[in-house]
Amino acid sequence: MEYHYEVNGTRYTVRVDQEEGGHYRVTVGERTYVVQAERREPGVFDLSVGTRYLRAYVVQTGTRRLVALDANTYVLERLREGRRQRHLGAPHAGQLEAQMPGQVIAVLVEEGQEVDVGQPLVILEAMKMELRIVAPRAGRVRALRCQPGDVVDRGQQLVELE
Amino acid sequence: MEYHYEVNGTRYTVRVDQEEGGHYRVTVGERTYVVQAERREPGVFDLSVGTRYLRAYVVQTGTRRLVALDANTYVLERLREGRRQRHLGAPHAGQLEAQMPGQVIAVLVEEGQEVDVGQPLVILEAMKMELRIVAPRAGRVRALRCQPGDVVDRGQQLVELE
Amino acid sequence: MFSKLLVANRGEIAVRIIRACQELGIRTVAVYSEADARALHTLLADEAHLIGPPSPVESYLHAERLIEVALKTGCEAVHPGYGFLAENAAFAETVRAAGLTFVGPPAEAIRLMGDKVAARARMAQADVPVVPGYEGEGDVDEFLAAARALGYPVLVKAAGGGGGRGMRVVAREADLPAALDTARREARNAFGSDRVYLEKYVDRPRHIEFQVLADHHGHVVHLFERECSVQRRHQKIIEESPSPVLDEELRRHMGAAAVAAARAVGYVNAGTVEFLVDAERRFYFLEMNTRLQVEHPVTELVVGVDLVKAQLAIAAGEPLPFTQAELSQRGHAIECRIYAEDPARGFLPATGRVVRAVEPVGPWVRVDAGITTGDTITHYYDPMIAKLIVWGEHRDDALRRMAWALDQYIIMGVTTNITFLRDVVRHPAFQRGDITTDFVERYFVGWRPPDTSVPDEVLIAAALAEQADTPPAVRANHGDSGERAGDPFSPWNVADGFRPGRV
Amino acid sequence: MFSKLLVANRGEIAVRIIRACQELGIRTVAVYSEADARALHTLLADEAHLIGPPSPVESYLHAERLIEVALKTGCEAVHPGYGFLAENAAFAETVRAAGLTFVGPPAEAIRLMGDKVAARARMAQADVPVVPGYEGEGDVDEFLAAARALGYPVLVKAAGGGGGRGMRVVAREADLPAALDTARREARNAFGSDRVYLEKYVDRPRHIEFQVLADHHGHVVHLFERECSVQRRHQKIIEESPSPVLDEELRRHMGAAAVAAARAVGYVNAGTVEFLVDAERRFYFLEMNTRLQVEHPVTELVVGVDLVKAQLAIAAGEPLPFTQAELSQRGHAIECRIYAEDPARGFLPATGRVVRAVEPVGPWVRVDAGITTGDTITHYYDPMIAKLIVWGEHRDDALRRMAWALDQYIIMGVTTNITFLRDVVRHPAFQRGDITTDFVERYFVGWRPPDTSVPDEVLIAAALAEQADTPPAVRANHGDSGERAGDPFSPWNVADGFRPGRV
Repeated sequence: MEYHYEVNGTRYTVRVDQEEGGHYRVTVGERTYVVQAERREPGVFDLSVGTRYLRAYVVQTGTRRLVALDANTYVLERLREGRRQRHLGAPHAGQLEAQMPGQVIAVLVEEGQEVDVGQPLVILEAMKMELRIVAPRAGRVRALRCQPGDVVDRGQQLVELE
Repeated sequence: MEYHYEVNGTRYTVRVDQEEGGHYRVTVGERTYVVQAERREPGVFDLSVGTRYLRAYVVQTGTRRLVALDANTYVLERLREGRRQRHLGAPHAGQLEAQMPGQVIAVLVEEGQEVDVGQPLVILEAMKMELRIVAPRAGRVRALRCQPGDVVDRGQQLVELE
Repeated sequence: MFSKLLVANRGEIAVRIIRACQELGIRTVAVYSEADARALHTLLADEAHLIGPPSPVESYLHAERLIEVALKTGCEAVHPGYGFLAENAAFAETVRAAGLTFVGPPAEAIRLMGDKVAARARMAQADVPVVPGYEGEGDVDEFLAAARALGYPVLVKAAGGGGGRGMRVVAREADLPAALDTARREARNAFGSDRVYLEKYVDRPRHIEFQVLADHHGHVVHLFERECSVQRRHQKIIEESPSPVLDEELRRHMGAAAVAAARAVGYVNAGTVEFLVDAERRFYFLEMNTRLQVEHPVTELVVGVDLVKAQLAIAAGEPLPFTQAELSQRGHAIECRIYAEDPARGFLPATGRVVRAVEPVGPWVRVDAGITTGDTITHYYDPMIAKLIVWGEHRDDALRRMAWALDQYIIMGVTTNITFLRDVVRHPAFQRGDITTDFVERYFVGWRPPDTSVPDEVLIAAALAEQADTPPAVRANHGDSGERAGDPFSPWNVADGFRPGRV
Repeated sequence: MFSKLLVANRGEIAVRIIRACQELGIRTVAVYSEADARALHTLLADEAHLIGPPSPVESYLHAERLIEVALKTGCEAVHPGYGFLAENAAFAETVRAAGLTFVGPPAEAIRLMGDKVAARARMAQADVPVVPGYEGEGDVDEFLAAARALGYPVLVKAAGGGGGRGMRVVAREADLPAALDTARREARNAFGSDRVYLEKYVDRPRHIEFQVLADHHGHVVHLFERECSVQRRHQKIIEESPSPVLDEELRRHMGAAAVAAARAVGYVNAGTVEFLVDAERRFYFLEMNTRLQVEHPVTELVVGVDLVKAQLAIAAGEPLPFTQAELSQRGHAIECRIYAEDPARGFLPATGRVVRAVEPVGPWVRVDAGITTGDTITHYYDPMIAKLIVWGEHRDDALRRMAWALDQYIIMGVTTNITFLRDVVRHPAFQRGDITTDFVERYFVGWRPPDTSVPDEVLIAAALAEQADTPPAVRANHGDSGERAGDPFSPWNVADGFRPGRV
């Protein structure tokens, strides 16, 4: 079978063939490996690739694959054959979104207000941490997307500037 | 749903009903419990029964259920509704079977030979351990079921006495 | 000893306290907020009681509710852990007023040490060195005069403060009036009091603290120092003992000062006296933490005393089982705090579900974890996942062991500081012990995780996992041999016997 | 220090050695038999090489093959662990002849200590007390005369023996000739030599051993004692340090005797001198184990020395980093060996797959495991699963911690001795420290696991597990709400979000 993954914009194709004797022939790009594999418990795989024996942890959620190997965790996106996954857009530029999950403790501006570059707009708090959302440029507040007391997620837009 | 288990010859019926709000009403015999449950990872269940919070480990192999709770492991046999599971027969009496898995290092008798009670018949060895299989009564060896070098399992019959 | 105790906390410290109680045969009652149902501490305790919504104010800070649970369940004592109500004098009083034992110091000692100005004065009386400063209640001119006498830079601090809140470094006289205003406003908002004071600014100090234990019979001992200079945003991330900088003489002087500080406030139970040590190896009282510290394990491993059990014994009225002369340091211990946070983005806390945690295991490696596989980290509480503590025969040995342990630690599902810590413990300045409180800003500004390309083995593992997790029927349609269709194990069983490539 | 080392062993001790090497930056080569593919030690090492079929003679005892792998992979040293080839003088010689460093004593010391008669003679020369006996090569009449002089009961022992093989207690003169015959036959079969000797039988002795370390520069120290009296079938199951019976004076005398014993045979590296201590607190040299012991961790925790690292440093030619005066005991450590065996059936070894292992975790709890979740225990090797070691401030503290840790330890899929150990550590005689080598036979004959009825919670867990593991489609057919059909997680994922009763 062939599997397709994308990591940081690079696409990889992995071909797996089961051989006589139970081992696998796995091709990654141009490189071919003979691999022995055992599933220890769900999500835990012991592999041997040559004289190296490895334990890999794999978590599958939707099309995301988390793989931990040698204590580094890698995030892969599984692509379905023939159709590319949609790319997630780049995060919104500027300081107008929550950079951490937390609670809005103060909104310092009003809709329609003119603001200067660097002017604090919203104060966000999580345990023992405060973060000021400041205007990345001068402009007018088109809309406020939060109010004091709101619990917001990372990446959530809090203020719209014109 | 109803589930049926057998443990040490006793049969239990457990009825599970999912209630509004996501918790369960579980009836064991005449006793009914309100239970919250969460699967931590496959085979690991966190339960709350009243003010007690418990972690149970469950392994299912075929109709066998291993459940570890408070560091004791229980072995349950799941019964299908309506039909009783067949009972495994009692292990063969006497000393004529391997009491541990190991290797036969010596067979001290021959087929047809008369033996006295207590006479050693077979010597079995596992790492650093030796075990003598002795005649539980006087009699004649009807058949030898092993020979030196054989690897045998616990419970495997080694000698037949008339 | 008590027969039943309420643990008024959550996370790893609740777990730590419950375990100590279990060994001593003390039954435990855990409390939890709605965000913590099924947290580790609720599982380990004999009973667990819901105390309110996730917000700390409505749960772990809700003193009346905690005491209500303690009384209802027949507890005799309350252990506050650290954080939350641990340094709240009123809580200690309320607990005692309810007829319960508070596992901690007298309310008076908590209150006095919580007032930084009063504490400075009491310490000076007891001949414990304090940073030169000005605690007057005068007007701006008097502050200006005092600052001039001290010499710039000076530090403006809140009397009721701690943790860096309401603190300002002022380098020039012209900036002082504005700094006083800002600090007063911040202090009023944060602590309800706008009292501020001045201190001479100690440049690039070391943060070294002494653990003390005091019983109800007048015995006070110290259990030597912890070096806590590696900090980010005034929060410690790596602690060790002994300090690489103390010699026997300085250690003796500072230890004696710590004991004097505790005696001066009538201290009982476990506490920590924090000092600043400057480049000339002069030391100054900074503050006293009137509770168990996060970093208590490094002392435990080096001195060989279980501090939680010691707290319980002291609270139960037992005398200390050792004298100062019987205590000694052996080897070297280091602690790294494992946080759900992103060091490449200003150490912003991260949240999410830990889908798998694999802790390092080995001789002299200790993991005090509050979060394990399947737990969710919310924004309501401190994002600490665990404390990783190692002991070694000497500092180099401990450093190697810590590097090894960090290399084994796997947390999947949330961003952590583990990769960052790996780089810190291998940094030449850290290896030399050349650490001051500006260590992180000095050497790790702009730190980014190493740009790891994806090893082929990762892709192989991902692909084989798809293979293993595809039901045989489906795999058969894709050319798979389908041999495993008769597998007697269901696919989600542990020990499911999937071993296609078994040698 | 070496840059690459072959670990000529398997199981927990191979894991222990590999971890020590990793901390020191030594690359490791593991070897494995066909039964051990994917064993923990193969995963941890930098490389793993198959050396043969499961039978030890064809794999872990196959000296030539091991040396071949070491040379092929560029190793500089070989660590033999314990068991297998660890006390094989010829192996030590072959390793050295191949230009490799053997991490252990000189072949001469191994050979001399392996000959019990020669060892007794050498010890007597060095003024190390030995049990009165007769090592002559005379005929039966001389043995009879010697036994009469010693007084009955006497012990007939094989000169080349160990571990109780070829050993006979003889209570009456009439039984001696037959016992000599049997012992000679057994000894010939087991050790290839029929030489036997007599010893005065010491009734209900304690088994107390001293750890020694000796370097290549003439320094020899001891690291105090281990009490190993709790045994079944001559194999230790619980060890502790300090011994509850030694006082400072006896400890000093025995320690000096252990050092003298090591010096008398030109010993280098780690070794253990075993003594018997009788009811009158007289001690006698029993034998010397010329290798690392299974129970080395109790010494490590009490003395604060990493014995595996010490072995490597000594083998690399480094001098000992401490003197006798710098070593001391702190607190108390206990080890329990966790075996796959059935204590209710004569401790018969058990085999099978460990479908889940959950090790206890907590401060001062150490688990040196060779077997974890998913591993199979075969009859080819010793059925030890792990060593559970705890440290405490004093013996009572350590006992409580051990009881706690045993109560947490879960092994599913094979029968273990954990339930038995729980009863042993709680037994009043063990709690008092009243332990002699007949402890198990004396108090635990006919032991049966407590007859536990099935708590309702067990049935509830089993039923909910069926519920969770039934695919939604099937459950819908049985009246289940089928709500989870849209679950984005496949059912065998970790963190699959199954939380039907989440508060």
